[in-house]
Amino acid sequence: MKVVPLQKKEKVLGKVYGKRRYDLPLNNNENTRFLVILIALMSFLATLGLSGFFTLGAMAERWTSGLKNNLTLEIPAETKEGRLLSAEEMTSLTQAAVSILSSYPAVESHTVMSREDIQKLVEPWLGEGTLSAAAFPLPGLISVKTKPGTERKSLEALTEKIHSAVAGARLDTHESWLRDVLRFTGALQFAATLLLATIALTTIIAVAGAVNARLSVHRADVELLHLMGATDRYISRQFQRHALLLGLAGSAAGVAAGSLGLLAIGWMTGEMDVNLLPQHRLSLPQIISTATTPLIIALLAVMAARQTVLQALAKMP
Amino acid sequence: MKVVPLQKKEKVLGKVYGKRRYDLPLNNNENTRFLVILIALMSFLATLGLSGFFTLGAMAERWTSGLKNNLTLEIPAETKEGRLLSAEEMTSLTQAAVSILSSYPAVESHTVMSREDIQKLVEPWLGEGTLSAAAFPLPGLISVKTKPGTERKSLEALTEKIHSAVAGARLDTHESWLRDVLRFTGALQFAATLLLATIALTTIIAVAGAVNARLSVHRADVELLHLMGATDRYISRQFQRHALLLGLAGSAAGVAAGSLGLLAIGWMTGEMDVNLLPQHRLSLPQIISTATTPLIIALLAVMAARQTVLQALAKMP
Amino acid sequence: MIRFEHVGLRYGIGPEVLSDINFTLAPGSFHFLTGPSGAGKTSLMNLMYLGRLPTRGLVTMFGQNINKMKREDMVAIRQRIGVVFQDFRLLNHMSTFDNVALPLRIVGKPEKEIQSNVSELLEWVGLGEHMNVLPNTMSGGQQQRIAIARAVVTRPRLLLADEPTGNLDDEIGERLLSLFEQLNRMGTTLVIATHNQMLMDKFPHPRLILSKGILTIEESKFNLRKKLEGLF
Amino acid sequence: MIRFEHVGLRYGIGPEVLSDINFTLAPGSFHFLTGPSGAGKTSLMNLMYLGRLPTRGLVTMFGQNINKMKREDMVAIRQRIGVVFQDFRLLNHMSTFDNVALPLRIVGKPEKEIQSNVSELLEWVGLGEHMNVLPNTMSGGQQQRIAIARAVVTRPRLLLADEPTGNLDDEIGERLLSLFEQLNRMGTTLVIATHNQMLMDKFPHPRLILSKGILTIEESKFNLRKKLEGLF
Ligand SMILES: Nc1ncnc2c1ncn2[C@@H]1O[C@H](COP(=O)(O)OP(=O)(O)OP(=O)(O)O)[C@@H](O)[C@H]1O
Ligand SMILES: Nc1ncnc2c1ncn2[C@@H]1O[C@H](COP(=O)(O)OP(=O)(O)OP(=O)(O)O)[C@@H](O)[C@H]1O
Ligand SMILES: [Mg+2]
Ligand SMILES: [Mg+2]
Repeated sequence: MKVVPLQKKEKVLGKVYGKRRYDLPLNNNENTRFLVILIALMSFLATLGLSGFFTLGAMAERWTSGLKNNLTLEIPAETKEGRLLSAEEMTSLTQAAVSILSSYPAVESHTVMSREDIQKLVEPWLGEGTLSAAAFPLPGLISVKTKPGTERKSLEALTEKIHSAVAGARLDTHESWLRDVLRFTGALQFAATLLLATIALTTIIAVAGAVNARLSVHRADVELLHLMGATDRYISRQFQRHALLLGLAGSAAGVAAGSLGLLAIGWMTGEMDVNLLPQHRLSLPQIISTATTPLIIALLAVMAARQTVLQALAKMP
Repeated sequence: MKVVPLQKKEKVLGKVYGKRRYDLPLNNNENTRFLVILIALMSFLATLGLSGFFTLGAMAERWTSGLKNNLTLEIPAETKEGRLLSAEEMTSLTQAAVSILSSYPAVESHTVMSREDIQKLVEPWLGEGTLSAAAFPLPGLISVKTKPGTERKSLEALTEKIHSAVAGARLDTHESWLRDVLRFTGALQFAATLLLATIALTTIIAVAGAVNARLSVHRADVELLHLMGATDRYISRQFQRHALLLGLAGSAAGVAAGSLGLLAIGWMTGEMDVNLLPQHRLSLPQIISTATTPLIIALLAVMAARQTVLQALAKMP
Repeated sequence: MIRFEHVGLRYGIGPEVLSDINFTLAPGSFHFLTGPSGAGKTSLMNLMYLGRLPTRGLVTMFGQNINKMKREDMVAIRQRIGVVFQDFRLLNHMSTFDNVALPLRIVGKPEKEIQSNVSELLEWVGLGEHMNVLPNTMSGGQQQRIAIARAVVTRPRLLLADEPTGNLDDEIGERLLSLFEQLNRMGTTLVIATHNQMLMDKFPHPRLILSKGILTIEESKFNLRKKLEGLF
Repeated sequence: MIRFEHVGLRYGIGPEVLSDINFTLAPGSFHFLTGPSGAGKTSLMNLMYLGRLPTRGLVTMFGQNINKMKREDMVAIRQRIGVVFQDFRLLNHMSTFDNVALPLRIVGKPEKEIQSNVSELLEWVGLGEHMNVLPNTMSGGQQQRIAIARAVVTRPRLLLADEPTGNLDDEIGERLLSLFEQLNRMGTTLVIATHNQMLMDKFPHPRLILSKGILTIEESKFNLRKKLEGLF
């Protein structure tokens, strides 16, 4: 990573933020470099962490959205005793189930699956065209879509209703699969959150630490300025400007590097089947939060600096 | 996080490492605290990152181990023209395929799947007992296990051989699914590696930065000791001891916190189905690398300190 | 200008360094401050430039009671005081010129005025050739002269100099004392802490003598001699 | 003991501060080093305590050629030299006692010996009550006395003191000079840089006079007077 040439940037930003040079040797110290790199590394991690967080959210959403409000109602092709049902019997049972579904308020829509639909469903497991020709009995499958926010209780009531009308019918809510996926992505998101929190903490501590170090190194000089009649604002402004520049330079570099890292990861996973990763990887909140990271970090830095300096000055009469 | 009381620890470790107190005010500076916290945070992240890396590796291993050397050979139940094959025809085709497989060197074992096996395969999609009763024709499925390290070329040759003997046979290598899973976990592992590298870099930079800062703050004092006739070893030893204590204290705290974090994540995912996460979450390499993290970080710190100090001293006559 | 009434000072929980100091300095006066090492000269100066507040007693500066003053008003007072610190306190990262220019920049003087004023003053103290040099590459005496230049560049109403000639040979020492005299004639009140008996003897200024926390004022022997001469 | 032959020194790309310095100091000798401010007294001392290497010429210390010396041997030589720096250079984070004890600790003296030696010396320079105090809470003169105590505590073979009385009143100044004389009588070679004419006049030691980068040696007027007295 290239270290941002601070001195030069300062000239530019100095014009914007206040034209005077430093009375304290804040800018030409070796430490500055380390702090900038540190902030850059943290911003880099923050970018990755943020992206990971959002991607995991989208993944969970995608994996479960297909299942969440979808049920499958299955009408077996044989009785409990093993007798095959005739086509007419199947049709009447299906009709009964459909009429219950149609009148049930929590059901948004339902579709009786055709032979072809079922064929598609088992294709990955049994191979193409397996069932197409033979006229053998298949279970009746009805795909059911419930209204968003439907409660488990309501589903249980539905199950009972159908059971009493259609013996042996099964309502598959995909629950165990859903639970697993949500737990898994939830754990990953928790890790990402931990990462982000750690990064924020590290940044604040690094900046506060650096300002504190500067201040203790230059305490005598700060006191001298104070004794010469410099106002508190005059002195703290110098530290604030310093912190602003460090924060901006470091975090901009870090976020840039982080975005490159994301591109690399994206490229690695880019040709993957869309089954696993969501397609829209840059959501609006993600873009906004990534773009504002440097600003937030710079702001944190400035506030830490201001607070530290004013506190120290307040101790002098 | 509680900051480790350095002064006290120093008394203990001072006895081990060398009994004299510091000639330079390395221990009672405010910065020390910040550096310890920083190292702790980095070790915390390193613990999580390491664990993530290993877990992902185990996950990929587990997800793919079942598929990697397994093929499925499918013999369709009907001809291209749609004519159903008789049971005899199926048997002879199966026999032909089996004899090829038996003589092929890359094939370790093969099993002709029974009706019940196939039933189990489609169960999650079509429901229990769907196919059990009806005596309708099913495709012939042969599960094939190849020797580890079998090349793609050899598989292609096998495919051709079977094609020529059994018209319409299909050899499913599960490749697309495998590729997806490996890409996905590979991308995550890449992210974890990035994280670990960033952490290592951050730690080195933070320590080198801190030692540099100390040194520039105390340059006059170091020069004074030098002029009084102190040897280079005498001076650098003080910085090394300081770095060792900081590194150990910080990273021990960080790894402890990281382990707690892992426990929390483990607890969150603990009740999950074993399908997604591997069961043996603490592998030996993981335990070793986690336990040695503090030592490595402390060593890094000591070396950074030593190098920095001796370099500065070499400039004085 | 300066008025101390029953002023006492102690550092932390230590003994009283100054106890019951009473004196008044008229505007435009010139005093030496002397006394044995450790008597409290620097401490007394510290009170005068508002570096510390007394632990007891009343300090009046420029007619205002320090104890009741607001923080902002102290800034204004400090800007009217020039100080030569015993240990110089130069900023080692900026040039001699910038060090001397600093008090002017703090009060926001135009850069043009600063350029000419500072250059002229540095020539005068014999550092014209060292303007762009960092203080820590200068000799002890040169640094002391920078410190003096920085203290007088604002033409302060009050000038406090702590041992300003400790590192200077007698010739330069006298030269700088004459600069102080000149400032005094233009209205600056001066207090100069020194151990240098010879120096004090050359100037007809009264002495504040500090000993065991108590201050006494003594007319200069120079003056006494003149008075005696007038008598006979 | 010390021998300079055609020694020159320049800082960075600046002008030569010292040019063609030639002198020899015999073991056990006592010299004052004087000259105007900025003449190079501190720089010359810097060469003598191996703080810098000359840019040209030959320096021989304790019979060894500095230019050809190994790093380890320099350490041994430095341990035999005591230095009073013009700006004291005390360690502000440790007590007066520890500051003075430091050179003894560096050479690994037993702690018991250190305790008694340091305490006694501090009593002698009038800082017995300030042993456990940090230097930056002390007056200028007190700090200077700590610096002197630290320089003499090892009974060095060579003692270099740069303006050791700049912050001291005449009484304490003379007291310390007598300490130096005592060391000298016990075999220590001394070089004392000072501007203080009065002080030099009181002691019968030759003077190294530095001016424009050149060193000349002048017998003390004190000695001359004695010689003259002897003549007539
Ligand atoms: N910051 C401080 N904290 C505690 N004690 C202090 C502090 N500054 C000075 N003292 C003590 O106050 C006393 C007076 O010190 P001060 O510096 O005022 O003396 P001084 O008259 O200027 O002496 P000198 O002539 O040696 O400079 C000394 O005993 C010193 O130890
Ligand atoms: N570190 C340095 N870098 C560059 N120039 C220096 C350095 N130290 C001293 N000088 C220059 O060398 C010259 C001699 O300085 P030095 O300190 O030796 O004089 P001095 O005789 O001790 O003066 P004083 O009596 O004022 O202490 C001065 O002009 C000074 O600017
Ligand atoms: Mg003083
Ligand atoms: Mg000097």
